[in-house]
Amino acid sequence: MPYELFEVDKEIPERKNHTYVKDLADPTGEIPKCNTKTVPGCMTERGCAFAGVKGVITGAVKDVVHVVHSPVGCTTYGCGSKRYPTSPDLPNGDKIPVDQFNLKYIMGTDLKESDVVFGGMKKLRQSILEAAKEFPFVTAIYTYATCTTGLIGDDMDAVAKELSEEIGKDVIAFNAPGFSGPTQSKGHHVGNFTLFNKLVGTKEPPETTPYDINLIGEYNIDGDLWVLQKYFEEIGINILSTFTGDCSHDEICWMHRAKLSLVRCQRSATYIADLIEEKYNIPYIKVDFFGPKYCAENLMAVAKHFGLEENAQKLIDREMAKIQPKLDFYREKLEGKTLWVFSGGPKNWHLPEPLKEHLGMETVAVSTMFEHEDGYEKIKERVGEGTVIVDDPNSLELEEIIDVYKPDIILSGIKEKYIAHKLGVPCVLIHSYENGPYMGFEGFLNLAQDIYASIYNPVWNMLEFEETIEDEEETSKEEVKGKISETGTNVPKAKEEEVL
Amino acid sequence: MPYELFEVDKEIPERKNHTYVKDLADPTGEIPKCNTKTVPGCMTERGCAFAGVKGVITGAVKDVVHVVHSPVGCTTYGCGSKRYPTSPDLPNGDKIPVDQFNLKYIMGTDLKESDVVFGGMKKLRQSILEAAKEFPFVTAIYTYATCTTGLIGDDMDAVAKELSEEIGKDVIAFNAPGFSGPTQSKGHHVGNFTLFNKLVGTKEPPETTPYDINLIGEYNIDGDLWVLQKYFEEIGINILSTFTGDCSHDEICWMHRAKLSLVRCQRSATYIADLIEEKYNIPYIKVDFFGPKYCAENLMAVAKHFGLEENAQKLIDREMAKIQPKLDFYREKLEGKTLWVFSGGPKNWHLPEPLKEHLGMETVAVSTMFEHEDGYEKIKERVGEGTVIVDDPNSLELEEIIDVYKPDIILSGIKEKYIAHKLGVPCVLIHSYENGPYMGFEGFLNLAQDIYASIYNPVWNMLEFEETIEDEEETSKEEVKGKISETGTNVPKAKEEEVL
Amino acid sequence: MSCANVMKRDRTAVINPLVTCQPMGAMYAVAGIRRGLPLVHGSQGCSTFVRYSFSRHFREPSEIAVTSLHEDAAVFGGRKNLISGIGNLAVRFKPSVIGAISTCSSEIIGDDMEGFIKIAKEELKQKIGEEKAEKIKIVPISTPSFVETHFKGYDNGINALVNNLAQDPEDSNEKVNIIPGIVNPGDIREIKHIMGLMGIDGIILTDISDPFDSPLRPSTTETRPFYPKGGTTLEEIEDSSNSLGTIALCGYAGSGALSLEKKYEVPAAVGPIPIGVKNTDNFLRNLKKFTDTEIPDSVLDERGLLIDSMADLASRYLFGRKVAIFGDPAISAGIARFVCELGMIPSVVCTGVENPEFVSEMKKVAKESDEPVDVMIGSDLRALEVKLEEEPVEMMIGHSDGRLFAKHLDIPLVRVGYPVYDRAGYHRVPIVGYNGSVNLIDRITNTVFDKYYADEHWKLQQ
Amino acid sequence: MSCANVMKRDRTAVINPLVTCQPMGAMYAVAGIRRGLPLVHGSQGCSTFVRYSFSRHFREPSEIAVTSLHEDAAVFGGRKNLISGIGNLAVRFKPSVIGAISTCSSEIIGDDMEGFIKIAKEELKQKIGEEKAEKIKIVPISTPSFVETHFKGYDNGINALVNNLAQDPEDSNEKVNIIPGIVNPGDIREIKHIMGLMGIDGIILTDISDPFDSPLRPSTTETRPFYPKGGTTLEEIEDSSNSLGTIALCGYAGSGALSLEKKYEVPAAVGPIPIGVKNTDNFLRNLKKFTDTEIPDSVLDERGLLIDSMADLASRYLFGRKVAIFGDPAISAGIARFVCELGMIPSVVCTGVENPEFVSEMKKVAKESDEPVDVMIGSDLRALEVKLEEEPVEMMIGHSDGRLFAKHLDIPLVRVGYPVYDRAGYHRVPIVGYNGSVNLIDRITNTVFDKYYADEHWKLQQ
Repeated sequence: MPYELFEVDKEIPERKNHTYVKDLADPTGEIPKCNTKTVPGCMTERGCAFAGVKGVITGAVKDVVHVVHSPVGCTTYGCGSKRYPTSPDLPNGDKIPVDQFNLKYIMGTDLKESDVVFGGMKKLRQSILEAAKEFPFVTAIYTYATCTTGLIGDDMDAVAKELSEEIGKDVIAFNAPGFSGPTQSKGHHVGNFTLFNKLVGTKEPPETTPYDINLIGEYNIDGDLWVLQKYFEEIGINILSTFTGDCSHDEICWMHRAKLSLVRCQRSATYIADLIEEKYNIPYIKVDFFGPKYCAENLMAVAKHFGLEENAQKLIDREMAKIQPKLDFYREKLEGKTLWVFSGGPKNWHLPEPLKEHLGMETVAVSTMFEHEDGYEKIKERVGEGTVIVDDPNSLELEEIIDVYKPDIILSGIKEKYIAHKLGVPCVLIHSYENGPYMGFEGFLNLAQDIYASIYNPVWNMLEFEETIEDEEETSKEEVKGKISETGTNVPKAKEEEVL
Repeated sequence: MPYELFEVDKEIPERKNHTYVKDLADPTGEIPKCNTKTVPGCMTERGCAFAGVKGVITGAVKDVVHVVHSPVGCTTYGCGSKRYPTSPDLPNGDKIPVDQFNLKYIMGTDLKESDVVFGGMKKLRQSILEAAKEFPFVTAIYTYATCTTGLIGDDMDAVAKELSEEIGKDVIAFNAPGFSGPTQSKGHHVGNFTLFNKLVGTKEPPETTPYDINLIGEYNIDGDLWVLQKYFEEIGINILSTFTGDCSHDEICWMHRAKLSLVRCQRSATYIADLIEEKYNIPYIKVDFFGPKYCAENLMAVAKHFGLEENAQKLIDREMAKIQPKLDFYREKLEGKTLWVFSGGPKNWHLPEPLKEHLGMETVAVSTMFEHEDGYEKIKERVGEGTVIVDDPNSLELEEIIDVYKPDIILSGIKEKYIAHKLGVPCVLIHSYENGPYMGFEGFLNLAQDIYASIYNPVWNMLEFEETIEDEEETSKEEVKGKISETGTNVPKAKEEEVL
Repeated sequence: MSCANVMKRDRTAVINPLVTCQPMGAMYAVAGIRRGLPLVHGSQGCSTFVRYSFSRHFREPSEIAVTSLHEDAAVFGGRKNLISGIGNLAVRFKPSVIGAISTCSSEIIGDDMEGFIKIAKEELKQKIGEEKAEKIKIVPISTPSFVETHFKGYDNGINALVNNLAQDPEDSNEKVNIIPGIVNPGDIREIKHIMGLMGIDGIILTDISDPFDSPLRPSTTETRPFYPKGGTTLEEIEDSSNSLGTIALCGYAGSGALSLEKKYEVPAAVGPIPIGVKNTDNFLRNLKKFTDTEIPDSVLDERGLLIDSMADLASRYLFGRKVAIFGDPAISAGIARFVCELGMIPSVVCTGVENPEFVSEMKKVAKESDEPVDVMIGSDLRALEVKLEEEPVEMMIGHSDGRLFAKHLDIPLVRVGYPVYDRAGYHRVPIVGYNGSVNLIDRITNTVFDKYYADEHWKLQQ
Repeated sequence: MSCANVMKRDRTAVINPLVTCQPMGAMYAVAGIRRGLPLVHGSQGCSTFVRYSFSRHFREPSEIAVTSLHEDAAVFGGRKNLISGIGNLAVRFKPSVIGAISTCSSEIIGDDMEGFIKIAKEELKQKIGEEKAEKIKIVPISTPSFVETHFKGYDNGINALVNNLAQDPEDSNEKVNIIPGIVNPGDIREIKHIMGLMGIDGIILTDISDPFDSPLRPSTTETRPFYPKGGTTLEEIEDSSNSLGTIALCGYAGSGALSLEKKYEVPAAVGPIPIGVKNTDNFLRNLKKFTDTEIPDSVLDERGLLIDSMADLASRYLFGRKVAIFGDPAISAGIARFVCELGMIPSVVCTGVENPEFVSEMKKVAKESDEPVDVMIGSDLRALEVKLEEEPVEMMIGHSDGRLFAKHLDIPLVRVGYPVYDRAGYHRVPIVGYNGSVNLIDRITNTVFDKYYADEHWKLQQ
């Protein structure tokens, strides 16, 4: 009986197949049903395909302006709300004249009723021209279909092509209207294919080295990329292109010149690694830098590819030594605490093992918004016996998981955070982090610190008013006695006694 | 009947002599009784002699530390609450390492009961030594008697003398305990005499010019001094010493080397000008820089003394031209408004004429906290027929003056400001200013602006809830019609009409 | 007295909008109902983006359902999704009201929401019985995303609720209906506080104050399903036709009030939002007019505290300072009038809407200003940025979306309204009423202190 | 669990004191009485400095009379000054209570205040008749400036009022006495709000909330003489012996409560000030104990809102941050405990007093802290500055006198308590009770946002 129907789902029994409890005896094929449409009327935590492409893939690019072809709402919601910081530096040595340009601006065609009736092509054209005029320093212009423009059928590729020539810069259309595909994952897919088809191979890098890599599926959430970048630099590996954290448009154009691709987020970006391998024969390896152990193993694997093991080992030894004391502290505090990871996808399998290995925490539940079969296979591999694996859980299931599996902490997104709090359970933001970066050696300490701070937030011991307590004064006087340092550090004993 | 007894004073008829209504027919000798003790139990606005010396005279010196020989209160209250900004520059080219040192720190001997019984000399000695250690960069240490130390009779001069030698810096004791004299004016007197006796003539300036002056009685309230300094520099006159705005201890020591003294605040600082004239034959002139006219006249008088009239005239012409348009604006707004000046002393005669001359305002009442006979003579000269002149008014009289003389605005201190507001009358701070400086040409604009902003504060038209008003919507629609610009500056007419 | 220069955006594209699309406003309206659930008939982004936006502003859960439209619905229509969505939601959540909210997709597809809802109701009766099914009200709210903005969506939402739920009038309930507009929990509480002091019972249409600011008390929290404390009950909405009058605080949110006036002769008063002295005075006069209640001393004393603050602070620290105000049209116009009352100059007032109520309010405000007021309509943050680069002001007043613009311009930003996600507690502190206005003058003055008195700190010593 | 390192100032001299002398506290106490007037028996500075200090903090008038001692009094005693001062004040101002407050001068001179007051009373009877004279209570308050600090002066003031004015007990009045300590108008109002929700009537001993924050309403302002609205009535103080209990919010202000307990068997509870969760819980338990009233849901919901804010904000933004707290011992200890509840570390707590209540409170707090707490007693701002130069913290919490120190240290200052003169409205925003604690967490968190997230602003996007 690896599949279970939540009590709250008795009216929607189709949810049973999405809820699997790990049983070591099961064959590998047994995983939750996934990547299918959500039951209507659920409080799903999923987003739409537009969110997948702009929010996840392209929003991290630092030197392009985005024109959302939509009524005003999608443009508003599309404004840089992911935590994708960028540096102003471009590959040619220039600097973008606006701080965090990718987070600051968003453009939209602001479609009205008449556009819906007569079509929005003219407005799109005009808006892209205005984009080029308003932000003359951008390298390219990206434009996005949305539900409205998907339904009215505007030929955005045509406009993009025409204007690329007129403006003299790449204008790229992304056709992932909100309704396409069951989740934002569809948007990742569209983003990968569009960027590959339109860009990769179209430009050459200013210089290359024998140690050039593409770092794919790393978006620099809260500075994650910058942590890895530092490691690679030290080892002697050169990140030629990132896809797409803190990257420039041009970097994507010359991804075909790397010697190796690494795929960090394997849900959202394996597509382009495959395409590049297929077309340009550039091999890729899947990597994982969450937690010291994975980070060490994967750095070493990459280093090995380039014969740089010695450098890697030096770095790993040093970093491990640096973090060990704090790691010990957190382990002492967190050993045996239980958790539930509810991520977009891959963090379900990135996190359980390191949290167990380094902090002694037990994962009792995992769930994703948009993972596919391959991901669930990995998840299943990495969680322990009895852990529940849920695909696309909705709000009511969320309550039931808390009731039944009683996690000490939940790692999830902001939509879940506050309801968890209302039910008395701490919650750490895992899509965008609390106080990241979370990747790499020191990043894992940040994660541990945030988990520690959340579980040990004194508030959880004060949730309800207590009508009576033991005589606080008396108790504390007794207890305190032994704890107070007999002499203050800066004060002669005589003086202190005078006061006591 | 130039003397009047306020209705609220019927129980303290001795107040009659303090209240004089100007009558042109009167002989000059007729002025309010002044510089006498306040009737006990009054809500007097007066302070004490300690406030007079530390708060007014010495608190502006930038490179000395003050040790108040008192229970903790006088020290707390003595902390830089006057608006005496200072620059860090010292005459020898050094800089004080603490921003606004004179405003930041205060020291005190923190006297306890046992000190009252056994005397505070030991603590004073120890505290001064600590002052020298804590702030090694100061040029001198000033120490102050207070009620407690005045009454227990500590010989502060002896301690100061002994420690001057021990420390190798001037240690100066000021003997103006709070109870001495009827007002803070006693403290000014003590400050002048102490500084003259102990310092003037003890050091020589690094260099002198034929155009050196002492600017006496100018404390740089809100930057007043810096306005005047700019003028003098341009004219070619060198301020060798100020007494005591933004001044260094050493400047006071070489005041005997100036060619001329100017006395700005003639209540608090004529003493030292007299003493310097007497001992060193340095003449002084009394000056007044409030309001463009006085400012021009007095700059010219000083310039004339040095044969620099041409420079002065150039400056005056330029500055007058610069301020005239704004002056015209304020005059248009303020003509005919009535005011009451309640100052420490001299602003009673500084302000009525310029406010009349330049802004058309009528002074209906003046009053001071601590003016003497000579000051009241000047006041009487400069106010108009029927203006009431009150010495040391108390709170009840304040209410009655408002009721009877109905000033449109009051210029006074913070203790009076909020009660004036409660009675529905605006009030501008005139001891420490609202948004100074108020001196000189541009300073007068600041004063005018503050008076204008206070009288025209829209709040005065909304003091009470109105149960019914004329149909606001209708009225406004009508009225607005003519006022709306027919076309917005940036918008084509067609577009605007579309909206209206 | 001065004049209003009305100017529209001179670009086709919008750059950093000051508005969003209609459905968000309707979700806001439905969220204020006790056990009320918004059901968005559209793509998942249409609910998720809004839940995200609500959660980061209020730091609270926000439960919004969606019918999850996909390609098949684009081709065959969303009938199945809406009907099954309503069914699942009703059975699993047992709500009092489901607000079925349309989107661009469902409007373009041409779904007959009213028809589908009828079918859904029938199916529901089959499933859970007539009595239980009758208790769950399903209200269709048409909010095409490509028409106007979320303010209109709010207006449409409230209007739909009133039109569908208010019952035929019986005896007067001696209450006053309040339509708050898209304001914060603290604002609604302040309105209730004022009415409480006057002894007037109110029906808030609808009341997000508790749902979006609810206690963490596991012992009393309703779960399975989780519902936050509070909100307007269905019975109150039904009863709204029996009230003495309706006050819509915001100019854009008057349709529900006018419907009640037209259908049930409940007199309506629409705007201006009670920010500042005159607007709050006006609100009180409306309350008085509807209820014939005298304004008590307790309220007038609170007024007096505002007046006192204005006397003490305005002329010295604020007079003549130029301000740019942006965001919500009602709040912006209210604040613009208040800053005039403080002697400040609302040099630029910028909003993403073009509605005539706003323009007419701003003309009135401009008349009270000492200097010309630039009124930017149908505009956006980028246009405001360009404007302020050319003609700087000393302070910006608006929501958090302006934070990077304020930073770039080096103009301090006083945060108000929705959304404010980069500061804590702002949803709880009212800016309406006399008390709210005191908060606002404090916030403005302290910003001036912080920004403009740092180097001349001695000016603040007294 | 951690320990408290208690350290005293290691200098003889005080540099930038954190306290002032006793008379100020007594003036504060008397100012909270309806038509109550402080009469300082001392030099003019003794009243003027305090009026100045009150006015700049509250932005309100502060009417304090003085006997204007001069050289002659130093020689011959202040008898004439005090007697004529009382007479003039009584006749011209018709107060309900005159608090005759001694100073260093009058104490050193050795004036027999009680004796002089008897004579003054006799003279007053002659002047205005016995009946009128009896209505004006004259209370001697001994506050030698060279003993302890203004906190003791407050305690002495309240104690003298209670001892001189409380009448022999009659039937229970079913009220609870509250001695607030030197807190702000907003704090007292919050205490009254909590008691209101619990349905408990209180007698505030004494209530400066309205006198120091009164409306500007000329039509209702009492003039000739001006008296502000509100304050505790003489009758209430007289009635305080009939109350169910007395709660002194601040540890330093318990003498009046203990007097009522000793003389009239009114049970007393002294401190800790209800800042933060546990201290406010404790306050409620005291109220419950005295009145046998259940804590209503309305109060527990306000508690739940605080808990909610702490859950949402503390671990993410505040946890582990080091704080220095200075000023009032009761408020500092209360805030120290609250910051522990937030997971912050009260690394340094610095006050100018040495009283044992504070030390014992701080030991309790230190036990709840994750790291050692340095408790500086009898200390001053300069000592704090030197300490923080060596061991920096991320935030200072205290009053405005620390502003230049915070500026020099480049540590943000969260302003609380008295005096705060370089910001607007702080006297009106409570920091006590659950609501006050919410305000405090907001103020702390927003300071963190402002100071520590400016460059990494994206971390605040959600």
